[in-house]
Amino acid sequence: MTDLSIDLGFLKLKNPVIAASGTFGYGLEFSPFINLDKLGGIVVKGLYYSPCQGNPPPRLAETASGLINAIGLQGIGVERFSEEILPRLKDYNTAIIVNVCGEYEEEYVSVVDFLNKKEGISAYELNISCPNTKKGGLCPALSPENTYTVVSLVKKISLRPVITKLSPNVTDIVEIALSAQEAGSDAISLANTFLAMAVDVETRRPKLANIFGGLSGPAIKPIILRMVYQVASCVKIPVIGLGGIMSGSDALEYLIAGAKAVEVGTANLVDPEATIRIIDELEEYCVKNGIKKIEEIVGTLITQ
Amino acid sequence: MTDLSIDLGFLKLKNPVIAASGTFGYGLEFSPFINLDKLGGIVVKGLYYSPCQGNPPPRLAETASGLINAIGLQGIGVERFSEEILPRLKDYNTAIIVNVCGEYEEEYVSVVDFLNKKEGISAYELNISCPNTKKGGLCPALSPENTYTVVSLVKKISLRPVITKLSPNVTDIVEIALSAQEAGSDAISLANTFLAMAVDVETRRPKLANIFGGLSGPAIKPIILRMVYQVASCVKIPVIGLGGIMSGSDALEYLIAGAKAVEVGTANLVDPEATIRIIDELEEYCVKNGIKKIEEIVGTLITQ
Amino acid sequence: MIKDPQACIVRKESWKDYHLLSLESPKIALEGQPGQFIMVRITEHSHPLLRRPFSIHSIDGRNVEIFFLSSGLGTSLLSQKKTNDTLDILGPLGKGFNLNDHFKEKDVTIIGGGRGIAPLYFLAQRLSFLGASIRIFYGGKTLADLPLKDKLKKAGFDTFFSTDDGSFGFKGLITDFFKAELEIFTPIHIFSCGPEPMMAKIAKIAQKKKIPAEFSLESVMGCGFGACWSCVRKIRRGNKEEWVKICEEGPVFSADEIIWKEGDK
Amino acid sequence: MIKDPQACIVRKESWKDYHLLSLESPKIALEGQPGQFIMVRITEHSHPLLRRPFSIHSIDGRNVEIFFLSSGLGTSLLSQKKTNDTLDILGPLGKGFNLNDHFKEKDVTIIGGGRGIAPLYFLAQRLSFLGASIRIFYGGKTLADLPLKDKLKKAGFDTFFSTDDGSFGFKGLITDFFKAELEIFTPIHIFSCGPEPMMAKIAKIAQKKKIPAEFSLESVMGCGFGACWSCVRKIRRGNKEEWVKICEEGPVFSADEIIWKEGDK
Ligand SMILES: Cc1cc2nc3c(=O)[nH]c(=O)nc-3n(C[C@H](O)[C@H](O)[C@H](O)COP(=O)(O)OP(=O)(O)OC[C@H]3O[C@@H](n4cnc5c(N)ncnc54)[C@H](O)[C@@H]3O)c2cc1C
Ligand SMILES: Cc1cc2nc3c(=O)[nH]c(=O)nc-3n(C[C@H](O)[C@H](O)[C@H](O)COP(=O)(O)OP(=O)(O)OC[C@H]3O[C@@H](n4cnc5c(N)ncnc54)[C@H](O)[C@@H]3O)c2cc1C
Ligand SMILES: Cc1cc2nc3c(=O)[nH]c(=O)nc-3n(C[C@H](O)[C@H](O)[C@H](O)COP(=O)(O)O)c2cc1C
Ligand SMILES: Cc1cc2nc3c(=O)[nH]c(=O)nc-3n(C[C@H](O)[C@H](O)[C@H](O)COP(=O)(O)O)c2cc1C
Ligand code: FES
Ligand code: FES
Repeated sequence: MTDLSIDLGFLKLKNPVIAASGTFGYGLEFSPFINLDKLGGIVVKGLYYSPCQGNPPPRLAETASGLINAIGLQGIGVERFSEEILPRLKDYNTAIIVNVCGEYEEEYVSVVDFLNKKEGISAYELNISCPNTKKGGLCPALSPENTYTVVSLVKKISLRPVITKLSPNVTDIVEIALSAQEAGSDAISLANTFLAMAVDVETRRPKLANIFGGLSGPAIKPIILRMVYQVASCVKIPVIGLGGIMSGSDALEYLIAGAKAVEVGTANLVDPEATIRIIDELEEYCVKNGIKKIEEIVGTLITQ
Repeated sequence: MTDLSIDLGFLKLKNPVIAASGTFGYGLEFSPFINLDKLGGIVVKGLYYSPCQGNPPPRLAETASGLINAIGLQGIGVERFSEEILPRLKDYNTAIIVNVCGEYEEEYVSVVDFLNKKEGISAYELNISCPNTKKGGLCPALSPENTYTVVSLVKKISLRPVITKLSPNVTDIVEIALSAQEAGSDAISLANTFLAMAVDVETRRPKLANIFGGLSGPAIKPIILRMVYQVASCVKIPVIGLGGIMSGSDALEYLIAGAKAVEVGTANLVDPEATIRIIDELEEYCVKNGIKKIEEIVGTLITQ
Repeated sequence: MIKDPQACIVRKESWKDYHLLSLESPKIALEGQPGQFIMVRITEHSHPLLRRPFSIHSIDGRNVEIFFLSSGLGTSLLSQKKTNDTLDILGPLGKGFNLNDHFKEKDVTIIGGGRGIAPLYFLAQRLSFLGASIRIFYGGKTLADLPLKDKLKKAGFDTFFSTDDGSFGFKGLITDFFKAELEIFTPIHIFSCGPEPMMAKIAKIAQKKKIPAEFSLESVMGCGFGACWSCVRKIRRGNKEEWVKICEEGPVFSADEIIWKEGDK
Repeated sequence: MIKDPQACIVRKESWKDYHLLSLESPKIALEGQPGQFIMVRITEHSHPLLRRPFSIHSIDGRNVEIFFLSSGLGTSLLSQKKTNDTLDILGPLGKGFNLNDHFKEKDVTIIGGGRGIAPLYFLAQRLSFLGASIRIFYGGKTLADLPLKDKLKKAGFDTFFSTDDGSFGFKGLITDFFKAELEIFTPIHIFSCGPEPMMAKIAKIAQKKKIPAEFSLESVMGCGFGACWSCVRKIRRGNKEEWVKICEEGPVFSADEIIWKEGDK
């Protein structure tokens, strides 16, 4: 038997596989298909303080091995989340991480402040990197300064560990990651989606009502993997890798490149059992390769 | 009959389809397959002043709907190019564009200075955006200042129009494009490849000897298309779009988003007849939609 | 909601661009209701990435049938599958049509346009089982768009066919045919599926005549089971209008709830 | 170099993970030489994107045959193709083995490991046509890796089989078998294709015994026709070493030219 557990320092995970925000609903949507207890963790759908209506449809366009979404963070807000969802999530024995959104800097603080008082949350993931919010774009993760500001504001009041979710739409990802670390972030999740678009040549209209959306899925994996490798070699806090993970082998690429854990996004839509299958495939790989503890392979890329 | 010609101002093209640098050899490699006279233009393989050995193999890794390459600009240098290739390219009636590389700023100037004296070249494309050069990275296109420097140095001595090829690995593509425009660039080609990597989980080694390479192909189209749309709305000089174009429909997305012409890269490797097929498909579309002149559809995206 | 990774294609029928696949999937067959749908995985590889939604066209013992028009990459790949191939499917998903004893010995009308006929065959079977007296209007651009006409006739329904070009049945829009027939009879309920403009017109007629009507809507679906919020449509709920996930709360909605898209009046 | 977008699979043979496809492609069949290869498009969609290279295994009238091991995404998709499916292929590509009258009535030895046997069958046919006296060494991990053994025997070649596990023929590496046999005879030329370590060993033996030897190399190929510079290997040319495109100047090189990879000594 392989030990699949991962110690992030501030949080122990059963295994390195976490369901990514926005692709796993509030978690409960997947209980008909899989045993949620088996997951390393669940990041619930992004939450603003108040309920949010999101963008008009069409909100989704498929591209080659990818997916552009402009959901616009439609969601139920912190109050309904605490009342309707959190109590039900308590039944599951897995790390519950809340993806925290804000239209302005103080909103991140309000969300965290509100949730601080609620039980059943293991950590916050700061979504400072959504490329398609309704208001067209508070995206602090595009600059080291704004990243620093939001992360340090939240860290000041947070009673729980904070994971900062970065944007891949930047020239120098290492600089932003270092800035999140300096602001006290406990971990980094890398990355959110790429700002993208698609055109319907018959109607000559954008395929998304919002024109722009975020590209996810296998198409982006090679770029994010490169960023994870660059960042993991430079920061001291753990890096969680995500982008296009569909299989155990994809997850392994991230772990070997330096990620301590991974999140699985788009794959959940395609296959609601994806997370479980990936965990099984990780275990198989370890058994086959005589790896006793999966943490051993983190950051073991051989470059010489 | 549709008029497929495109007027870039400084250069008239028979049609908007140009073969992209590095994926079309020196042009002649494709003459067994297609009639080169039919092309809007050919950008030949990137040229340093001296011959360059490029990176060690493996130089290529396939990813989902994409391709990572780390050729490292292996090539024959300007002298052999002028002696062996240019004279043979003169037989073809299409725009010949030379992709100019440099390990340091002055090398761009030397290459252009040398080629200024040779006949049979329609324009230069400044490759200030290659993510995988041997020396690991002069990539002026990552900053507006460096972009400005290289472009204005070259413009000072160039006897031919200059197209600046930008990198997509940036936070704010519009800023870089404006800077190229300000430095006197006659056009912008957008974009080169994304810095990326892939890991072989069995050997735990990078799939490329160079670790990093440039991601091209259908996977990246949605991101570059967004950039082309953003840039075309802000600059006055023509924008040439490229990234993942495999079909007439892909090319049309770029044209509708604002590109005046397109380049076709990876598709040439998959199908040596790709450029011709794309031209045919553009014509079919125009006929079907009653478009008399293809220039009419440039930048006609309906956003309301 | 069941995931069946190995639903075997036990029967395939094709008419030019339209195809019917009968998938052996006993558990989904047991639970599926008219108006519900399944999500079909097209390939195990990454392109096309997403599953595609298809209404349950019929349930035949252990088999779930879908009927579709090959119109894009996904449906064209699906149309190339052969008998004995297996498909990975999820279902039954969504809420179906409102069926109850209320329809016994009553006149109900079903109106399908093009591939919109898909869910209506199953619906008609069930309504007929419930004792309703059924008229089916089935329209298409041309004769080739009415592949199910014989099957509907054979099943004993009262059928009304139209083609835009007059190559078969009434010449013109199915909505005009329906409107004309309404001079003669008044159903107690209308069920419909087809292009939006067609459904919008029917909704208008129904509301004018105060006939309750239900429609099966479409939208781009990322997951089909409520997780991604991509499939929303603006739906009227009392005085409020909200973006509602049609994969969960639909795809069937009543005329009062639906806000038709611009230009679909 | 010909592009044939519609080469029809006229025959298919399969042995567990090994497959043979016979493709009707008269023009390529007319020109193809032993050691040359074709590039096969796996799908018209975008994943897997690149064509895959396969040596010409044989030419049978109008048909070009390839023989391959299903070992990854592309070859596994290819193995699922059926008779009457068509494939988009480019060929013949590269430079093949050096064949001339010089081999008449002379002893030549051919050594193939695993799927490396693919180009060697065609080579043996031509050599035999040229009047050479041919010994074929064919090794694999286990019996299942020698699917062509009967075919080679039947064709009348002098055959020597080995398996690592001893399940068929000589037990051990084919190189050891070959080395042992060299006590008895000395060929005037060696041709080989297989795993790099195997070929490197053979090169060493050949150089020691001063027997000219040729090898068919592999590398990741983006295009197959010289346009992308992805397929380079370091090749010795006189005193110089250069990165050479093996799709154009190879895939066949002589022992003197090849610089074996680290660890392949
Ligand atoms: C609940 C529901 C039930 C359906 N039932 C049937 C049925 O029984 N028979 C049938 O023929 N069709 C049905 N459709 C429509 C069918 O799902 C689409 O025709 C199909 O997804 C198109 O896929 P494609 O890859 O061939 O087309 P493409 O145009 O290549 O698809 C591109 C993208 O657009 C999406 N898309 C395109 N058109 C539609 C659409 N109308 N609805 C949803 N997504 C779309 C696809 O999912 C994909 O993401 C149904 C749709 C829904 C929402
Ligand atoms: C000139 C030449 C002739 C060949 N002839 C034969 C033959 O006759 N029979 C046979 O079974 N195999 C042959 N091969 C090897 C065959 O091309 C590879 O096994 C095949 O490309 C693997 O593709 P895949 O998608 O199944 O594997 P994957 O591992 O999924 O491929 C991933 C990527 O790696 C590349 N790749 C992987 N292995 C190789 C390899 N060894 N050589 C080149 N590219 C590789 C693929 O092209 C692709 O880009 C030949 C290779 C070359 C270069
Ligand atoms: C439909 C959809 C909705 C998403 N919603 C959120 C969200 O609410 N918050 C967030 O931080 N990321 C969101 N994301 C981004 C994903 O969490 C993830 O970062 C991204 O999709 C890349 O991973 P993947 O390729 O595995 O999907 C969303 C992605 C998709 C596809
Ligand atoms: C094998 C290969 C070699 C390339 N070499 C060059 C080059 O020499 N100079 C350059 O400017 N771009 C080079 N590129 C980038 C392409 O010209 C193009 O910008 C990129 O591939 C995106 O377009 P595509 O998706 O159509 O391939 C190369 C790309 C590939 C795949
Ligand atoms: S399709 Fe995902 S929520 Fe409806
Ligand atoms: S494979 Fe492209 S140059 Fe050899």
